[in-house]
Amino acid sequence: MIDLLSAIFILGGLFFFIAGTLGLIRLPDTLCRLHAVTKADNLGLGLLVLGLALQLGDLLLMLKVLLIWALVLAASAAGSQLIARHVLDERGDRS
Amino acid sequence: MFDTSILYGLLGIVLAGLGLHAAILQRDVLRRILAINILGVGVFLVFIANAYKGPDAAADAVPHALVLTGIVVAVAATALALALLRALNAHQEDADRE
Amino acid sequence: MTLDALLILDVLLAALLLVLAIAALHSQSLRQAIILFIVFGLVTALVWARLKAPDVALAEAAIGSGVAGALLLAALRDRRPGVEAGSSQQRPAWQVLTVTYLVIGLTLTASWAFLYAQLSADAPGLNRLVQAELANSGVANPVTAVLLNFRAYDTLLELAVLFGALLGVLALGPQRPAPRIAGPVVTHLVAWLTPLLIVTAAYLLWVGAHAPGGAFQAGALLAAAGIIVRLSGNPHTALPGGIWMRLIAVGGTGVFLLVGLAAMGLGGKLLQYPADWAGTLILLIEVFATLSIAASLLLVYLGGQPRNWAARKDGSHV
Amino acid sequence: MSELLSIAVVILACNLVLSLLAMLRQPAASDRMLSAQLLGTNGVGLMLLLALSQGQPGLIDAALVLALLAAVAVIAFTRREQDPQHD
Repeated sequence: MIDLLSAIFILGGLFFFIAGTLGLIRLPDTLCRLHAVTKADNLGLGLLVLGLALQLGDLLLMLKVLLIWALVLAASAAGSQLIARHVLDERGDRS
Repeated sequence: MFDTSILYGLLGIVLAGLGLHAAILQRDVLRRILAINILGVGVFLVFIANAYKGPDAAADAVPHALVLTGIVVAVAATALALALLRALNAHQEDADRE
Repeated sequence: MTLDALLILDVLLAALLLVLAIAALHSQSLRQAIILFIVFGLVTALVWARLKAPDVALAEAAIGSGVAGALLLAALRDRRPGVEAGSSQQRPAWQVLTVTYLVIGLTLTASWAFLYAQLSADAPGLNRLVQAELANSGVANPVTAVLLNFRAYDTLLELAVLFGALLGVLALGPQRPAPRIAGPVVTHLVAWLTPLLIVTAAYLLWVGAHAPGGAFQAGALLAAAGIIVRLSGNPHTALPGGIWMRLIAVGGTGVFLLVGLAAMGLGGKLLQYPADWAGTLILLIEVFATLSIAASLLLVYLGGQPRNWAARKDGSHV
Repeated sequence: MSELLSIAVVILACNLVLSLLAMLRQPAASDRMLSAQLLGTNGVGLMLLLALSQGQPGLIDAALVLALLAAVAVIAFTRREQDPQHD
């Protein structure tokens, strides 16, 4: 049962990772890519982390893995904001 | 796993060659420092590839310790090189002004 | 993991490293070359993980891509504007090239063949020696045992090399100008990231006795904490005063050497710890080594003497 | 389960290669930073998968360090854009 659940989570995570990469390749504009990529990727990592945490069987390790996800979430939220501002600055210079 | 050791060992040799190539041929000093770092990673790869003993056995700890030492020495050397580069740039700026 | 999957993973990782190295070396813009180099460090850490070298993977993640990346980006910032050197190459004489290639190729192939013969399963490898003596080393992680007990000479000299590099950087003059005060996003990110980095550093230092981790990884994380505080441009933060910073920086080599000499005084050889005390002594050395590595990396990141070292004449804040 | 983990490792590694190719196609610096961020997240995921599939819990710590240093790298990337203040 737990194996099935964690398999679903892991496969879901992989799906979102691939979706993020496709977004990076296909979308036309930096801000669009930013919008799609960060969301898809963090969701992908989240699902992957959940699936893997179910397999660990140790509460401390589970918490550590969840902490990693929280870290990546916060860092990429701040990072995408900074990158977006960078893009807007560049556009402002040109127009 | 012997195939794995050979694959990564060869990759290490190729990376070291690429790094050396760029370190000799690039004009820009910062690029040369980058190239020497890549050369270093190639050498580390040769060590770690040889320490690997297959998916089921524990790897050899001695090369791991050597590479750990090497990583710290590499970053120390990089930092010194970058500081020298900064001093060189400041010197050239002064020379240009005169 | 099944063997086929491992083989595919190996090929993919090798291709990634190769493409990243070529792209980083030949990228037109220097800034992008450095971004590619940082990603190269990330993939290298994955390769170490794949080759069952978790200690090296940790160090690479912290030092190779983290601190080295920050160093290179800082060096990029203090270049003169307008001097954007493309990937231009010199053309030396072909004889020089041929000789150089032959030397590097032969050296690397020979050393690889030598190591391969030495370390392949049949040879009486060093690993058996390490495993046999591990119980006497005072720690349970073989890499830490090699670094701080069996080959403690190497590590002592490595700390001395780091210290030498630090002296070289300090001799070159004052530090880089400080970055401007950051906006709220960076300030908040730094505010919660810094304590997390410090706690993780302490954890890695402690766990290094029996699992992957140790002084280098911990020192690099502490240095990263210092680097982001510096990057946030917060005017209310400063390093410890000159004399304390100097003492911390020299502490790693100093305490290591003192412990080694004390072991000699107790009847052993240099750095031959008494077996009962080995665990405690190693932890003592590692604590000071961590602080010293962090201080040295942070000082070399500043690129010269901190400003409060110069303000010594008035005796206000030393 | 180990079969699934092996497949997941291979798929994530393929994804890493694809993201790298996408990154190399885009010339702008901000796009490269975005791709580097994507590669970082991917790398953390791959490190965690390797920790489980190779049975090396120490690699979870490596993933933690990668996540922390990804945040440090984001700060280092973006702070570079501002002019240094001369003091």
